[in-house]
Amino acid sequence: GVPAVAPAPAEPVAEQAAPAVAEPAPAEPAAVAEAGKIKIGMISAFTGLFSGFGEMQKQGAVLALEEANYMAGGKQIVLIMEDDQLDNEQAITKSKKLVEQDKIDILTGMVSGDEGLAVADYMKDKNIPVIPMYSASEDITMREFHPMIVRTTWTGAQSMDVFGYWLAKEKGWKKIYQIGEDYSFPWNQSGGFMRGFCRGGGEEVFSVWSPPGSTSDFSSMIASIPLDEGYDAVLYNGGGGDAVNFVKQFVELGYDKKITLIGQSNTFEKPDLDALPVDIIGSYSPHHTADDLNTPEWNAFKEAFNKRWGRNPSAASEFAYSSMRVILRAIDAVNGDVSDKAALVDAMLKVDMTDDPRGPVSLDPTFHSAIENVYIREVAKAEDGTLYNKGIWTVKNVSQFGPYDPETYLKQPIDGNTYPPQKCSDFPPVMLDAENVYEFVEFGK
Amino acid sequence: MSRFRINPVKVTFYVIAAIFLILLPYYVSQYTVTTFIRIIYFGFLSLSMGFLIGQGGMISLTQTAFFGLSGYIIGIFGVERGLMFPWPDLMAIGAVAIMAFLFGMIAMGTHRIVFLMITLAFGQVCWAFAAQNTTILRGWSGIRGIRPFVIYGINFNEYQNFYWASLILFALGIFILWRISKSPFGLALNGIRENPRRMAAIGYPVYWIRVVAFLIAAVYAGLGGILAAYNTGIIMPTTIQLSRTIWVLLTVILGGASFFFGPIVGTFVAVWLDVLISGVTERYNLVLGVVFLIIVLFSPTGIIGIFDQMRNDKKFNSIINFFSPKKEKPNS
Amino acid sequence: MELKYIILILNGLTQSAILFVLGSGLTLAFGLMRVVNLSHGAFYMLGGYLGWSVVKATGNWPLALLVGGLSIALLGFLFEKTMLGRVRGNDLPETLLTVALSMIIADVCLVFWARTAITLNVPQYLNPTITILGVTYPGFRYLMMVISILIAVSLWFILYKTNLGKAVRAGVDDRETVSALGININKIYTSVFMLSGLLAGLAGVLGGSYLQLSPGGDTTILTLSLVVIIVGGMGSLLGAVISSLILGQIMSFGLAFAPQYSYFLIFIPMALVLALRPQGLFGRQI
Amino acid sequence: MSESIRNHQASLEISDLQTYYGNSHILQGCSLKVGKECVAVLGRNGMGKTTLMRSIMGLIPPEGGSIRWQNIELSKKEPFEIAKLGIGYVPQGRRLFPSLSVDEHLSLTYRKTGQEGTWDPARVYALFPELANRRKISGTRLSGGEQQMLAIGRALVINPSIILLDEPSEGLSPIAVDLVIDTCRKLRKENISILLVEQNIHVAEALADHVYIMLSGKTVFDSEANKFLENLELREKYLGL
Amino acid sequence: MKKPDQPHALTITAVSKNFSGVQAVRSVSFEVPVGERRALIGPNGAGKTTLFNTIAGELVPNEGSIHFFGIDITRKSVQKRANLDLGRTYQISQLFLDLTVEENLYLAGSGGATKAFRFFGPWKNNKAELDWVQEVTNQVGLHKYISSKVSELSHGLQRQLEIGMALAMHPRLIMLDEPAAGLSPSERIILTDLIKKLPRDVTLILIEHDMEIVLDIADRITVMYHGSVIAEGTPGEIRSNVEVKKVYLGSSYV
Ligand SMILES: Nc1ncnc2c1ncn2[C@@H]1O[C@H](COP(=O)(O)OP(=O)(O)OP(=O)(O)O)[C@@H](O)[C@H]1O
Ligand SMILES: Nc1ncnc2c1ncn2[C@@H]1O[C@H](COP(=O)(O)OP(=O)(O)OP(=O)(O)O)[C@@H](O)[C@H]1O
Ligand SMILES: [Mg+2]
Ligand SMILES: [Mg+2]
Repeated sequence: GVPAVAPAPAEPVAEQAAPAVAEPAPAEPAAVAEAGKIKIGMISAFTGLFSGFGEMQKQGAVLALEEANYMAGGKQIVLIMEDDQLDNEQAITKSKKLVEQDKIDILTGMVSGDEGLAVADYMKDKNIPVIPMYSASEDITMREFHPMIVRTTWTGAQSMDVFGYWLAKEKGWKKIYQIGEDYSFPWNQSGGFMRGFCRGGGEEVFSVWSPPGSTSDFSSMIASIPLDEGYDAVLYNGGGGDAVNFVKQFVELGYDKKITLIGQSNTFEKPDLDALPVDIIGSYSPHHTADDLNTPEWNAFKEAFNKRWGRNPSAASEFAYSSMRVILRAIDAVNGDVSDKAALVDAMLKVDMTDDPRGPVSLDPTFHSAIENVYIREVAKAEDGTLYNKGIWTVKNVSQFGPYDPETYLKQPIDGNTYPPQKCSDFPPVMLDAENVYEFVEFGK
Repeated sequence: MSRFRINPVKVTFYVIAAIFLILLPYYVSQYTVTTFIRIIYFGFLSLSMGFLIGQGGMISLTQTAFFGLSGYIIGIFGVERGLMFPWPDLMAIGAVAIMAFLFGMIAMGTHRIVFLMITLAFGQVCWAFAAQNTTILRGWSGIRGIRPFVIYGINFNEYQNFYWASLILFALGIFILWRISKSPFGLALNGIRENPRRMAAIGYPVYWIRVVAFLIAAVYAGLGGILAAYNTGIIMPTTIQLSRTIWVLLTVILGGASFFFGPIVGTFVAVWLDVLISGVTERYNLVLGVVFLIIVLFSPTGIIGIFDQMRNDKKFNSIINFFSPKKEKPNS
Repeated sequence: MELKYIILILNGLTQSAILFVLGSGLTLAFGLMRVVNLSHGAFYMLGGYLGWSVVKATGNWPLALLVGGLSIALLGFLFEKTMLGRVRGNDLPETLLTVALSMIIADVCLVFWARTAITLNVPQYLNPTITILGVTYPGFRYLMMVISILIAVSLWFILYKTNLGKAVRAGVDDRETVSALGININKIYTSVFMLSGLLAGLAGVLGGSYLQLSPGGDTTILTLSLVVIIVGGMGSLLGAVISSLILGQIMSFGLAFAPQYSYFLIFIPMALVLALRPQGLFGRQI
Repeated sequence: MSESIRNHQASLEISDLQTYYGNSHILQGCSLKVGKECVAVLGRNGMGKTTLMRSIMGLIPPEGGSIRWQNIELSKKEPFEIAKLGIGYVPQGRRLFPSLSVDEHLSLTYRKTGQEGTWDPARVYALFPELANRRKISGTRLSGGEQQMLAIGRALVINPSIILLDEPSEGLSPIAVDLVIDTCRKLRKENISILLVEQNIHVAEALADHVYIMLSGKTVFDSEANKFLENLELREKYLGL
Repeated sequence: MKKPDQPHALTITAVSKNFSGVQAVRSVSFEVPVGERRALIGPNGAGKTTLFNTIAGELVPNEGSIHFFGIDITRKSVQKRANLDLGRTYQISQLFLDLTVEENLYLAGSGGATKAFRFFGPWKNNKAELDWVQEVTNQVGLHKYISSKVSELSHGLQRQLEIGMALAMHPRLIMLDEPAAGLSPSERIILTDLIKKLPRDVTLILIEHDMEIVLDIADRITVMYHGSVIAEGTPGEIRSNVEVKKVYLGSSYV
């Protein structure tokens, strides 16, 4: 079809060559607490293991702001960015700085799930709206929800439930061998996956976990995958550097020829995808974006993003862009009067997000979370030889609870490395017989 | 005796400093106060490490583990079990003391670089355990929602109250440690730093003195950990990771490990540099690194060492001598 | 099933290869010179990144290995000459200098290279798939084992067949006296630190080809290399060999049978060694 | 060291040396000469004898005055350069290396020259048989006297043209002291100059051609050795004997 | 001077010590009555210091036993022995280099299990102990250097302090390992006087190569050679012992 992915500036050096962000005023002295300005604080990991995500987040948010000319509701918007080095304690320290010194009106950002939870916990009694961007921990908008939270993006289980269901129901797979990173985001992804897979008729998701960020050589775990026990696929439940390692070694040991590899939402995400061998073409993964979305909204966004940053947008940059746009539109809606925070949150919930680049999004008024499209994608090769995530199916209007009603869902324990059970037969029945609400539409239709 | 002579300059300085610190919340922003709170709890930690290095010659890389342990105890018993003040806090100190004692028993047979290695190993084991234990310590997520208490109607959730409480604790801690360092025990510890073999030969229980010193230091780290847990509201493995330990070591050396106030000065400077530079540029790690390089090259004995050096420096002295011609100039 | 164990052992050996190159570099600086070099991990990373750029530009992997190693050796030379040398023998300032340097390097890497994980592309001719007795295993990993054996042999020669090792040990004991005996100890220190840097740089290129390079990876690498020299004994080449062999297998089998605790597992031999023989398996009594 | 240096007229000339430890002025004008002879420097504890030796070796660079060795100015040179000019040094207090074995101490500085009569480890072992069966143990595990022997041996294998001995007899048994005296005489026969600091007056008596007296960092007196040592009044005045 | 029922200050019974292959001390036995000045001489490497170390507790003998005032101390720790008032010096000075002379002597004077664990009062306030330090400083002639750092003392001055460290301990048995080494002739005279002035209830064992001092001070002399005792007797007897002359004294003492 269409060469979905324009020549990607895979050269990371070029990334820096891009016009420097007009550092939106972190240097601004605290004294400038002028009434005329609205301050948005953004916490992200600009150094450390996840700094790639932090960078993309920054680019998305800045793009949205620039499109609005740093103006909303007739007021000037100031963005103050802080680096938390992916250290939750730093995240809180930096939140304190934003709240206490900069006196921000809105807090956004956050890459990892734990980071989001930590910040949300600290912000509980601060009466300042918190808009997590890439942070996907479901409890932020579930068990630890508080009314100042608005998440226009995703939870870990949201896309994976659809994915698991699809694999079991449509592909007819019965057994999956999962290798996951041992912390909360992959647990949540795994939880969603297992629920969907079992509900769809799967039998077992056998799981092994390894510590994140420190397991450098996965070869031994790969060599231990039993090839003769009838597993339909290996699910690698991890992202970033670990995923690059895993996939490379998987291919090097020749396992790509022996068993199918699938991934979680981040495994094949850009830009890590650029470091992966071509042998993984065809691997499935789910997310809320796909690189070859061909809607006017996505194309416009992609073009603008490319123009500004010289690279293609990723999910993380789209999430940041759309979150920031919601914030700006809400400020517009309250005419720049952000003093009433409850009203501001209300306005955010009412923002029309049907024109979101990744597809129409609406917000759940009770839990302030997104209801949106999930795309099942497969890794494909563009004409220029680079890899990209090609959409194959679209599932519309997926909520963070999947097909379950919130009450039933919240009665279940939090997803972990021992819950849900590996055998579908051990599942609580309520989880298996939820009414199917997913409607699979061929991608692009 | 002349030992009790009161130095009026010093006393005035201390009084002014005390007033400045006590009244702080009235004339600076909330964030400045928060930063001071951070300086205090990291100050406890670096004081703990500095005490061992400076007085006992023991470079311990386990102190952060004690810092973290007390946070975890507060998290487990305060948040998850819902115990009330002061129980979680007392349990935290108790746990730190027990762990320090047990660990001290193992490590105190070794000296110098082997000791450094053992403590490094111990710190890493604690960290790896905290990161991989998902049942009690909650793995990478850690324990959230730690909040200060309301005691006798004083709400320590108010940052001013929390600041004053921390300040009092810190002042008390400094005073006690200062007295300890001047006491016969402190001198004995210095002796062990210099020559443990001779210390044994003149009748000192070298092993136990070191264990007790280690215990004292651990309690200081633990106190810092309690304040930190309340202040950040969260405890997690990154709190005790190696880079944090190295950072604390850095503050100690930066201030001057051989001076009592070195660790505190170092923490003060490092935290403020961090706050100020990260507000100006995204490349603050680079800038900080360069600043540290310059400080060390200029004064290997740390920031306090700069002043000490000036006092002893021949060139500097000759400038002074130039103004006070009474002193004989060395003829060279 | 047997095939699996052969692969596990081979994986262990591959791990050992990289651990050895890392650990032997650190054992020179830390064990022999007694410089608590906390920038070893950063050296590794920088070496790897430089190598990556060379591969990117020329596609020439051997050249990358050379550039990665030599440029870190040069960095080590400059750092030792201009900074460490000024506070030599003063372990605390030395430590602080290395910490500061590693902060700078980590940040510079963030500026010039990717913020995400990258790997060096190994050309096909260096990475053929080799099948021996029915075991298919990437050729590059065999190459790594060979390279590390070569390094071990050359180090053995340098340290035990020349006066260098002796002079460094003597210099650590008493720098003054050794120089009064006509030995230019400063030059020797600089060379050894360079050598240590060279090894870190080589390890970076090897590690970046076989695993990946990612921001913040330097502490993990530092920790691993510390474990190697703690187990092996500081300053002992044989110790570095044996301990990387042991640790490699533990990591490999640990990941296969108890992946969740794999990282924890590598600390167990360390704890055992420290409890029973604090100076390490082959370390000298200090 | 090469034969050429040895054949050269050995001569060390120090004039008005000024040395500081930090702020304290230790050597305050110290002058002496060593020709092809044995010169002894005597004085009570803490007078600056060791400081003089260390200044010559460049271990504490003097801040004033000059040290000339075979017409080369030493005062701005690094210790290893000074040693390489053919100056051997036996420091006070032995200062052996705990991490080197006896063998390694001797092989560290020894270079094969292939010439007859040079000092090599084997000759040192022949001189001090006590060391020969201790080759593999750490230098600092030796007995005090054996350590002193090794310190002397370590300086000999450099094959210096002048040797600075700072209390070489300390800790040696009377019989071993005799051995050291014999050795020094042998060195003198090989035309090696000796600068000797001694507290054992018998050793000084047996070896010195010329003596200097040090008092508070200054050389206050010098004379031919026998003249000084036989003069009880002078001995009383400068050495308290 | 020794009452018949009073135990010896030191009884060494068949003590042996070997280091991998080297028999440094071979079945040495002797007794030192209370108050005696005993010299221990022998050629370099004879095992004198090693014997000292087994008495002081730094080495555990492979065989034999050591009794100190009737108490078996063979397996007691160094610190316990010191607490029984056994003081010693080292052949190679073991001082606290970064501390002052005063601090060194204060530490030596106030050792002991309980005295170390005083956490509060500054040590500078303990007048009695400081006075004692002052006295020792005068005795060993270091009064000028009382507040100098030890690392700034010359070798000989450090040797003087080394002796002071043992004296400061109020020992019942004092063991000096070559106290005169490194001292100038005039300081040796002071040292001899100092030792002679020690109260007579203090027992002294002395290793020394300066025979003038040995002959001047010692009541009895024990001679070691290759780890064994080859002679024991009064100074006169030892002086004329042919074997001792051959292996130790050499030609100078004909
Ligand atoms: N590192 C130092 N710092 C300051 N002063 C020092 C230092 N080393 C020695 N001194 C002082 O310098 C003076 C001379 O010392 P030096 O060691 O040269 O004496 P010496 O004549 O060799 O004495 P000895 O016979 O005891 O060895 C002494 O008063 C000593 O206190
Ligand atoms: N730790 C050790 N390991 C191995 N050998 C040792 C050790 N300590 C001492 N020795 C050896 O034991 C022998 C006796 O040593 P010791 O120090 O007791 O001699 P000494 O009689 O004190 O001699 P000196 O008069 O030279 O001080 C020496 O040959 C020495 O090399
Ligand atoms: Mg001297
Ligand atoms: Mg001896």
